[in-house]
Amino acid sequence: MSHDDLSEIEARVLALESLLVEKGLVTSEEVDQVVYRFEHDIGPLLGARVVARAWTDPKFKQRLLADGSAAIAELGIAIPDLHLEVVENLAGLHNLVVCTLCSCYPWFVLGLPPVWYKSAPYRSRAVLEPRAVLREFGVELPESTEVKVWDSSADLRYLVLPARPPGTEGWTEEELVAIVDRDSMIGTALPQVPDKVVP
Amino acid sequence: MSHDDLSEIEARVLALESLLVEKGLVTSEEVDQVVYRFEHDIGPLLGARVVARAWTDPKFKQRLLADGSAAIAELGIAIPDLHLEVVENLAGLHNLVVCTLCSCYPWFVLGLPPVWYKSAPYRSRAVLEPRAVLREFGVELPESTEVKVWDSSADLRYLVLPARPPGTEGWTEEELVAIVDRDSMIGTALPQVPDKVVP
Amino acid sequence: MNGVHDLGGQRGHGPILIEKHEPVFQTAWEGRVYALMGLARRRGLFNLDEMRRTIEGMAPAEYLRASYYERWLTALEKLVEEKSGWTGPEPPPPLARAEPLPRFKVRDKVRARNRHPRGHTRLPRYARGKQGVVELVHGPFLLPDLNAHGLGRRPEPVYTVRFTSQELWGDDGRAGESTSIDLWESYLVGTRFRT
Amino acid sequence: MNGVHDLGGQRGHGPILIEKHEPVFQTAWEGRVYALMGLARRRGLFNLDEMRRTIEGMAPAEYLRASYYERWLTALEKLVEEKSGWTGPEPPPPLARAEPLPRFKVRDKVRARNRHPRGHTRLPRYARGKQGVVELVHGPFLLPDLNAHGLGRRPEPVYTVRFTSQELWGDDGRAGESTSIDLWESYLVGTRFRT
Repeated sequence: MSHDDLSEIEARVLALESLLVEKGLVTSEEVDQVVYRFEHDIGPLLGARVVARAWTDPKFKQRLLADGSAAIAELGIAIPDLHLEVVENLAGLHNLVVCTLCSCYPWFVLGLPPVWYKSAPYRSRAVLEPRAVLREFGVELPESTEVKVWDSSADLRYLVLPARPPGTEGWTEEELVAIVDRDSMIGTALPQVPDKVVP
Repeated sequence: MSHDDLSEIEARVLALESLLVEKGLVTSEEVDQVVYRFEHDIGPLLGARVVARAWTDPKFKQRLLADGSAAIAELGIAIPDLHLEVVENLAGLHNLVVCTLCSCYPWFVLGLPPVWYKSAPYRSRAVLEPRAVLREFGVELPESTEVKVWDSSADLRYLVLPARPPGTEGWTEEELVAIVDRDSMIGTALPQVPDKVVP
Repeated sequence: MNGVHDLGGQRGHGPILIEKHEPVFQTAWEGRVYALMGLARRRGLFNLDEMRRTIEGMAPAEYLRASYYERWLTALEKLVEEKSGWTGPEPPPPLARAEPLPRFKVRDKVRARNRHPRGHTRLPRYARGKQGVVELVHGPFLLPDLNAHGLGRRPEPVYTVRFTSQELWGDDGRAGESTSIDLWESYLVGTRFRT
Repeated sequence: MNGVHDLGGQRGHGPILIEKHEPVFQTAWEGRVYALMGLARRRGLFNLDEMRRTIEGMAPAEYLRASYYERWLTALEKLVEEKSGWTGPEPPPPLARAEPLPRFKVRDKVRARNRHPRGHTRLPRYARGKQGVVELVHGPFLLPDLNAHGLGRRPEPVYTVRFTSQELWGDDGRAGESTSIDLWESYLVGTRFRT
């Protein structure tokens, strides 16, 4: 691509990368590697594995709730400088995660946050009217369900442990992983059991 | 001016005016008249007259502080639907006017507000750090001076009655009018006595 | 509405740019927008609270980017569209109640309600939940929260309430500074004590 | 700083736009900006708090207009310029104090200070002056208010403090809703009573 073909913003990024390479701070290969990792290796599947393990192994779940960082290390997930706090949905209690000041997010178990999580509409309203926000995601909670919002303003990162849905009794860990989607670990969705796989 | 010469915004204004004229709500002559009035008749000179009168006529000042709207009506200034509240600077007390929510302003005595009065920097900080704001206007108040900010959020409009500066003893009302500038009636300036006219 | 227009107490908007001897209108179109807004309002197409509600309804980034009269233009276009079925001035609907007697008097201690309504309000966010002292009693004036949405013409007393800087800004408040805000009666609750 | 980035409790930003199956990066340059920010930070060019302080320093209209990674790009350009004299990683300056013992414990009632500092802070505006209950105790972590400005590395306990919706939003709060916020110890004052 010639320089003329670059948009202004692409040109700025290119200039910045060149400058940092020149300074010896980074190499372009390292940049490639980070991009590759986030596009291929680090994503919500990691979190889904954590959740499915917690659903099938009560002792792991206990350790996960007591010290999230240590528990996910057992699954090979490392999180330098941050602490994972796992919050559990219970009958009558729903958890929702937001970062009103920027967009803190447990990227080491969920990958990079979706655009809506970083957007002003979500950041502004999740703390003020969580039920209205949940409705926009199609989640309608009973009036009696308590809603706990976690505004992640420091070095803690929150992962919602959704309630294991009925109809999944006897499923294997691998089968369970498939129904834990990203939004259910942020709190903006509930795990769905697809009709076809219900016996 | 042909339509092609108009900027986008001018074209929008022209379209809007045409539409309102078509609807019979306004005539272009009325629009011309309003613009003319604000460019020629309604300006800070009106407020300066009010202030100079208050400086020279203690009974008028009393009436002005008690009921601003009624007092300025004596000078032929009418203010439909609004009320004028005059706040007096005293030794050890300084007043400053702002409208944080929009840009309410006593236009009937000061004309239309300057750009800075309507700007986010002034609206945001005048209530939080009035002394820092005053310093940006070159007004340094003694630490012992009390600062009262008036956030004009309803149908009251505030006019600051500055303290009559020393060195103006015996001046005529007309001479005093000349030293009352707009900012001194908002509270972001103090009336200055020019060196050359001091005896 | 808790919007970006509610600027009191913010920082980060840069220095105050003071232009000496600026013209009344920066461009000719500003004058026409100003006049059109005033005339359309006086002819009864909309009221002042509807005008403010419409300006505040702009997208936040656009509100902050736009110049003052650009906001007016955008709001006026929207109001004209909103009122496209307007057929002429009508007598205003009757008041929602008789002229009310003020509940508070000068020197009463009052607290601004902590409210976060979806609609228009003239209670600035920085004053909510804060305690102050009634300094002046005025009105009645129509409650903007209803009038802005065509929900009724409710006259209410308005109070100038004085809040100390320490009450408003806590650790960053300063002795000898205060802000007085004009607040409708339903924005306030009484406290037991007078000063 | 009380800036537009402090979005908690605002309205008027429109509906939440939910895109199904969005890519990790919307464009290739986003990926490079993300990686460059992370790498430059890990090499010691700046810390996370400096990064946030720089993003928050954008002009408010520009902050709201820009996409997430455009903000990162702007901040990264600014940080690189600010640190143009940087010659290589140095050992971080010593901590301002030994690891402190937490002053509060779980179930303590605390109040978030009403502070409006000129500099960076992680105490959101909607929580200031509000009372809550300590739910979790963590840390210590470096106080961002100093670290963001190169003013010192002060470790402090961090508390997850739970505020009821009624405490935060008053008349518009709702029973059965709460928000828990992670707050550094110096953002809090104790109250006499425990729950």
